[in-house]
Amino acid sequence: MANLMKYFSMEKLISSVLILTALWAFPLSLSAQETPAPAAETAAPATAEEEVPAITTETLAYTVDNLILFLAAVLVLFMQAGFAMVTAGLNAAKNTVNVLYKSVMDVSIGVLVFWLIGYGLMYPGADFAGGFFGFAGFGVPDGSGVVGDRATLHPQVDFLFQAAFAATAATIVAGAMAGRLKFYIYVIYSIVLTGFIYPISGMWKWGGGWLNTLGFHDFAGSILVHSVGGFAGLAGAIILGPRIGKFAPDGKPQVLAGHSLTMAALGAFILWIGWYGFNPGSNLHFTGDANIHAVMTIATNTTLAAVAGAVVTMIVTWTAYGKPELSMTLNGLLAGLVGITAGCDSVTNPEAMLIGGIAGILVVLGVKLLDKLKIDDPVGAFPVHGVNGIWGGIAVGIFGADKNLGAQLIGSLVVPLYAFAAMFVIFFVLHKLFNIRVSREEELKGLDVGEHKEEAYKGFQIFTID
Amino acid sequence: MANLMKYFSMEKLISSVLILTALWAFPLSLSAQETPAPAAETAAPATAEEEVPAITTETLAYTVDNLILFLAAVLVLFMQAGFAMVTAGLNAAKNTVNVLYKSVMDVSIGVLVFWLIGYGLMYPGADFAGGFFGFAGFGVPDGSGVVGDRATLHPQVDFLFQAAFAATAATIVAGAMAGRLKFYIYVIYSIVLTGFIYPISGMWKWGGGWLNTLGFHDFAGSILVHSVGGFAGLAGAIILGPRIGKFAPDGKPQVLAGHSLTMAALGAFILWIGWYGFNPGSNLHFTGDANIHAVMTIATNTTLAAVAGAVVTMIVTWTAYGKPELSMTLNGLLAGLVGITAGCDSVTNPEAMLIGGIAGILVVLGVKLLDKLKIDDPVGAFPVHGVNGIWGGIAVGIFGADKNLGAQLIGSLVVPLYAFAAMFVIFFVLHKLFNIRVSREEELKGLDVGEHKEEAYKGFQIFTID
Amino acid sequence: MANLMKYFSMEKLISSVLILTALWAFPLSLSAQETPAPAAETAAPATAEEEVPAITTETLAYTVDNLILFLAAVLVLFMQAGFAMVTAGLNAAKNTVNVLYKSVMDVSIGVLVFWLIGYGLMYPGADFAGGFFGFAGFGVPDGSGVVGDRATLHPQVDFLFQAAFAATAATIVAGAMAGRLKFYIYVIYSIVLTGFIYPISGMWKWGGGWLNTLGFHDFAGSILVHSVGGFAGLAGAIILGPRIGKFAPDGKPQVLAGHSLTMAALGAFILWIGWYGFNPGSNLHFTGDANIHAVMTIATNTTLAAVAGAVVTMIVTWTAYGKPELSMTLNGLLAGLVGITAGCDSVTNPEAMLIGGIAGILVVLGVKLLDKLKIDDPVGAFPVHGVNGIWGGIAVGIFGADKNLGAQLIGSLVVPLYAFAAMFVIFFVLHKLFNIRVSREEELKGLDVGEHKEEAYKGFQIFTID
Amino acid sequence: MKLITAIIQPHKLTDVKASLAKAGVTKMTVSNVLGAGQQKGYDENYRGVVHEVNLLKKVELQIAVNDEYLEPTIKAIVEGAHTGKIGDGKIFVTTIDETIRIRTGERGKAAIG
Amino acid sequence: MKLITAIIQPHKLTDVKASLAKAGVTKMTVSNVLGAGQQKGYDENYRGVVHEVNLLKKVELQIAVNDEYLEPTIKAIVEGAHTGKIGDGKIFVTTIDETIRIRTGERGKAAIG
Amino acid sequence: MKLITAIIQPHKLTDVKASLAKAGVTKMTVSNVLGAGQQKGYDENYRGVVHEVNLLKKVELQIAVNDEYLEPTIKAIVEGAHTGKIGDGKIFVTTIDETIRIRTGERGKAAIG
Ligand SMILES: Nc1ncnc2c1ncn2[C@@H]1O[C@H](COP(=O)(O)OP(=O)(O)O)[C@@H](O)[C@H]1O
Ligand SMILES: Nc1ncnc2c1ncn2[C@@H]1O[C@H](COP(=O)(O)OP(=O)(O)O)[C@@H](O)[C@H]1O
Ligand SMILES: Nc1ncnc2c1ncn2[C@@H]1O[C@H](COP(=O)(O)OP(=O)(O)O)[C@@H](O)[C@H]1O
Repeated sequence: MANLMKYFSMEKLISSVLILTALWAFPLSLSAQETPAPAAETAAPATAEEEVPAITTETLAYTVDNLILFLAAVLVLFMQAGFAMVTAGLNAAKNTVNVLYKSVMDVSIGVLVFWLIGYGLMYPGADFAGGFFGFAGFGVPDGSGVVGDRATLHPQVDFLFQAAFAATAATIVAGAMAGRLKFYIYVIYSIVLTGFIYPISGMWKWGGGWLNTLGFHDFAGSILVHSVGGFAGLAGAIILGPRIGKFAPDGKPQVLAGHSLTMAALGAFILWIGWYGFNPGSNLHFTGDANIHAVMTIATNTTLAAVAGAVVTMIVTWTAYGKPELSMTLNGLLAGLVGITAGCDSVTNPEAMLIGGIAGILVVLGVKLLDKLKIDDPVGAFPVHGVNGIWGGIAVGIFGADKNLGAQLIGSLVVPLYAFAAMFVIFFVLHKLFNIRVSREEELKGLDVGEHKEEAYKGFQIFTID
Repeated sequence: MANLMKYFSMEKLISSVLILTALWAFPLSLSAQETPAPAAETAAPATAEEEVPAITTETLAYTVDNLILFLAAVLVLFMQAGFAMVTAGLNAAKNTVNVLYKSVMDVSIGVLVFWLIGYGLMYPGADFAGGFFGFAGFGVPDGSGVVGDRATLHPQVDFLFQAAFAATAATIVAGAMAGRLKFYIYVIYSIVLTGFIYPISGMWKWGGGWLNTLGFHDFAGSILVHSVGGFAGLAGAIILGPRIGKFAPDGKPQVLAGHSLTMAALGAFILWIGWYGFNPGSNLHFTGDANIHAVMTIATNTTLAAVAGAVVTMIVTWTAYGKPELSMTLNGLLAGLVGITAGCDSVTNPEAMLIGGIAGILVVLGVKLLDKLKIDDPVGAFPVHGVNGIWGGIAVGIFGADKNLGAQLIGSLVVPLYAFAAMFVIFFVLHKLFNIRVSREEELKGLDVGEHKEEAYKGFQIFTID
Repeated sequence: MANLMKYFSMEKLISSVLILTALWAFPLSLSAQETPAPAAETAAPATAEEEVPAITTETLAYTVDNLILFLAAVLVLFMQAGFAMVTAGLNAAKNTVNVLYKSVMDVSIGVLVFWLIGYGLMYPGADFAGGFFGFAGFGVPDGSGVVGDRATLHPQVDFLFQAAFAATAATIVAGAMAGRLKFYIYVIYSIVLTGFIYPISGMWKWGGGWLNTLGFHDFAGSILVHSVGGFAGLAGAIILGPRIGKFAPDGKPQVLAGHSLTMAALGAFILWIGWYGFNPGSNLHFTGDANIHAVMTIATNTTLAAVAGAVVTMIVTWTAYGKPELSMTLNGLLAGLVGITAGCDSVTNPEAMLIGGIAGILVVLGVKLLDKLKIDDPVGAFPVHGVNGIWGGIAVGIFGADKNLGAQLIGSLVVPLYAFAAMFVIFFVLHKLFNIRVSREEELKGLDVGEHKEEAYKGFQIFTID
Repeated sequence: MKLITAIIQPHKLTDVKASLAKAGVTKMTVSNVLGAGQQKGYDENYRGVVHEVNLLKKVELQIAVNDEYLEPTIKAIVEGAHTGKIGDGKIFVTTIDETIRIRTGERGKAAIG
Repeated sequence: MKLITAIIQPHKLTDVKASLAKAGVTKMTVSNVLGAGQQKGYDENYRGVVHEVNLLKKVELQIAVNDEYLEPTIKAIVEGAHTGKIGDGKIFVTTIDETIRIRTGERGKAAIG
Repeated sequence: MKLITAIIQPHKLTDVKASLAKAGVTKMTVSNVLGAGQQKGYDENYRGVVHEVNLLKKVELQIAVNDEYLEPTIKAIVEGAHTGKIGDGKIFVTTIDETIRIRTGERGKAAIG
């Protein structure tokens, strides 16, 4: 079939499919939704002056819960900027446009597909409790007429928060496959990942599926988000093969350096900040003594794990290589964050430091392991999100308030395995059909020119040549 | 008169005027304001332990409304960083200091001038309802003694939120005129724009003026903010003329590439995040079922329009130019955001996608149009904010919950026309008086050296030359 | 002793000490803390549907206060990204990895040390009221069982907010000493500063110590945070001596330009945004009319001082050097922020502008002063944080609502003097023992290669050399 | 065979390329350099310190030609780069002993073009 | 003494260095240049404007050798850089009159290596 | 007419420029290069992989002089760049056949200065 389809026609095909999907999605969902009640209008200042019944504490609790969840969603969306900067910074300048483009599309395609299909798959409703698979239908409820109390989330903000998580999983994959993947293949697998792969395993726990019934605990997604992204990325990196020059003929790993550690560090800081939406936001409710206790403990644990990860990685690289190494230390910081994500709500401060510190060791070992296995993951997506995703899942079984090591082990193995297997098959089939890797010449020249006919730093010369 | 005034003396003059303005403003307003009640002191933890009367739900609603509006203002202010990065990234390295300087001053001058004059012009009070022009006086009320309930906004936070909007309009103009404008001219028009042009048309709707009476709907400012900025920028770009080399002698557009798409992408992400203050924040009140429903719908609609804009622009550039193009796609994302701004409160999710998607097409056409007309707008300020500002205004008339196409058309044409005409006259007069464009040699060498005697990347060489 | 210890063994020693500290800290504190109540679990959506007693307005006030303080803490943590970008941008490319590494460690080491020791030193409790020194013990209370009302802060969020402040002080020091300090010396002094120096003087006011009793007012830390950082940095800069080439043989200051004003400007914007956590967050309570009035006034005053600082510095550099200079103007913006930090709660809007404007002049004079004294502070940490920290402290005595110039003068002199003296001794001893400055050759080649064997922009070439 | 090394104003590169193309010369190697010549430097200002920049940004062209092309090429460069102002640049001519085209192994005059 | 100036494809630098090392040549000076030769340019697209890039990224090697090393060095470069495709690059040889090692003040043939 | 090409340590550029100025030489063209010579490389470490960097950062000066200026210029460069340590750099001298000042069209010895 690869013979039957030429590269260019493939791109045209993808474009057409995308347009058709778009065209189909609109009328479909236009009819599926009703026009929203003109709520904002009646809520405008002018009308607020009318005589309205007293506001209740339940309504206020609903108000606060939903607004904080909205702010948390904004923080999680901000993480996309962080991923973009980390991935761009840790790759060569010649692939920058490609990396940035994928960052923008991770969330753009991700949100659209998750709106259309993913949300319905991930939260199929009570009928599918304990199950493996369910579907609540296309689109997202518009939430008109919701009467709020302490237990209620408006579906539109719930969607936004969950969609930001879905986009995160997709972004992780892109990092592992940077520098050699055809862009239209990226578009295809992104749709599959955020539309199907991620929401299905997400449903197993957060949608009330079998892992939830089993007592598996993954508070904010070490397993459901990070390990899924990390292992999907691993599958992709294996099928793609390493970048040219990453391994010498004798198999020794070589340096293909990132082009801006400034960007990478900025990205890591932004990811860190975004994590304050990711973890504390995952409490979903924020009102009252118990929730405040939970949220504040989560926030501090998240911080402590992150900094412990960074410090331990500093020590490890200092000891192992003679000098403290920045790009690994940034990975260590992120590893600490990934590691604490599953259990941030159910460990003490010192346990959080311990979990983060161990993550800081694991990430270094993970990078070494990939080098041993001759797998090329330019940004360390697998060591950070894959390895430490699993570590986070298991750590809950060791340190968590209600330890259930059995359930944790099951969940922490089955979900990443599922993600790996599913994506491996998808990448394998795509590779057989279309060859997912760009040509040798294009890779050497850079994907910016090859896939986008554009360079990231063209006008960087103080004066223009050409 | 241009003969009478030399360049250097002009700069000195501007400086002096600025200093005088500053000196005049302080005593004036010092006397206009009273010393604030030492509220913070009495509110400090220590004193909070005193016996105080029970807090009411109305006070809590006031608390939440004002705090969320404050956070929204912070997000909108953050957009300035986004504009700075987008504009710097899409221009040549040799103009970076100039671009960054203007970004800092957009908000610095903007906030000062808006505090002094703009706020009073934009919100002249009930006496001017339905009118064209009014003035409530200099400065901003200090808000001491405000007793809060659900319908109340503290004037200091209201000012902060509105000032951030004013700065946005000014920033847009700077983008369209990048790379060839004298810096002191920039200072002059900035004062005029945020002090007069923007607040006057802003008053027409948000200050309760004639457009409000007409039933014109512009929720968060597609027209009042973005089209004003976009059309003011267009006027400036026309009078300035294109950068040297932008059009070949035969009239064909040439590439004057931006120097860092990394910065441009980061800026676009930041703008996106800031928009969660811009649109949801514009609801101004956040407490209760109706407001929560509005705010969450607005947030999701904003997101969906943005991502639809990005995806559609990707498809359009892919189809039209053979490859997906990043800098246009970033514009597409922003175009989606601008397009949804007027109607984010009154359309359904699928309509938001449709509005964003169409914005993604319009922005590409807008760029083409400017190329046709030989107008040079380095960052696409007009296609993004001008064209899609109008589109956003009209879209409310087509899709909005209470459609009033007539009012929408009137508002969506009159306001940008007013902004264009007013700024055209101002730029024209300034140009006749002082010649607003830098010399050919300065333009070629870059405005950084010419206007600031400074380079943005001087120490970038790993080792120093010179 | 310097003879006895070789450089390499020193690094190993530091690593070992760090590891040992880490190992010791964990069991110690593991036992010191109890497992948290599984609060989050019971607060999860599912269980929230159970019948629970009505939520009170006091609980809601507690909820809002703590959540806003958490968000403020997030904003303050975000400032670390700002410091990283400003410092990296204003230094040469060859020192970028080193600068970024220190930024990451400022907060990483800072938070760990502050958790272990600093918090207990800074808030020793009522027994030490009016005193100079006290210690509440290691670690931070886990806050389980807190019953919230309007006057309560959860200890975990209080810690997070205070830890972010401590990290800020450390970061400022690193900026003044950039480009020539051995990295392991940095690690040592960082521990000392955030573990001891900063919390001790912090306790004098915020921990209820003698300065508090005296009536000294420092709302958010012009003195306690910024002047401490600025003067500690001054001590370091003096002992280190200027970078090679900073002063010509005839003593005239030379230009050692920063490598990216784009990064510096981005950093300044981020710092500005973070300041909305720093100042408004320092009100600690947010509920009710008085608090809202305070917080909104603080937010607007903070903004006005910042922009006045930027505008005045623009005018000053324009007048003094013929052209408006960006890197100083960014400093001016930050100077305005530092200047208003002590009194943002107790001055009027115009007074805030005046304070900010004067800060904008002082920062230029401060830079000149250092050049005169042949002290090299690459980023202007002393002029911005030291000089304007003191200015902020004194300004409260001039403009503040309850003026107490005497107390302000005492606090504004004693605290920076203490920080300067303590750190001077520490740097002096370290210098005698180990020589804290890198070799001439390493400095010329850059600390990235010397201290980290790593370059920040290795892959920046579009094609790879080497 | 001659090697022409021309140092020109960066913004004249487009003109020089056009003028060379008209003369039939399309092969060249271009690089960014800094130059000090008769052209005066300018002042920069950074954090209150004024300093003179006297290494200015220039573009260097290297063009290898057979002897009969030497004068036409020089003429084309001068035409493209000339403005009459100080800073226009300079051309140096040196002798090439041998030229090799890597792809074919061709040598000498045949390899130049 | 000869100065060899070779313009090669950037991604062949590693191969050329390896091949030179095998021939015993380890001293060299390397820089980034842009080149126009027989190799065709390619189109780029920016904000809807298509333009041809015809100055392509290249690496320039300068190697000074004593005369007896000339041919082996050329051979090594060709071996490392050759693929047979247009764009492989070109080598120019010029004569060096004098060489000075700054550290020792040595001159001539002894200073090259 | 001679072309002096000097490859020096980047941080010695200021000294060399000063020393040249003292000798009356102010015209020059400067560029960034990477060099491999006797000077040993150093190790870098990135994501756990150690690799040797053996192309070190250098600055290249090109100075065209009339013959009588040759030795004084060489002397000035050596004075400014010399430290006695490996890595000090190297100077190559070649012959210029012709020099043209673009602004005036002047040729030969008059065009150099
Ligand atoms: N003698 C020289 N040696 C090396 N480079 C030179 C020499 N003279 C001029 N150049 C180069 O040529 C550029 C232009 O020289 P300039 O003196 O401005 O030209 P002119 O005075 O002839 O118009 C300089 O910036 C420098 O790079
Ligand atoms: N006559 C020349 N003068 C200067 N540089 C040249 C010349 N010919 C080729 N080059 C340089 O060599 C590079 C490779 O040339 P190319 O024509 O692609 O080689 P070939 O056709 O021999 O395979 C060009 O990009 C250019 O930098
Ligand atoms: N034979 C050569 N060909 C080209 N460049 C050379 C040669 N020898 C030295 N260089 C350049 O000079 C620089 C300094 O050389 P180096 O061997 O360190 O000097 P030395 O040993 O004489 O002190 C090198 O990095 C290289 O750029």
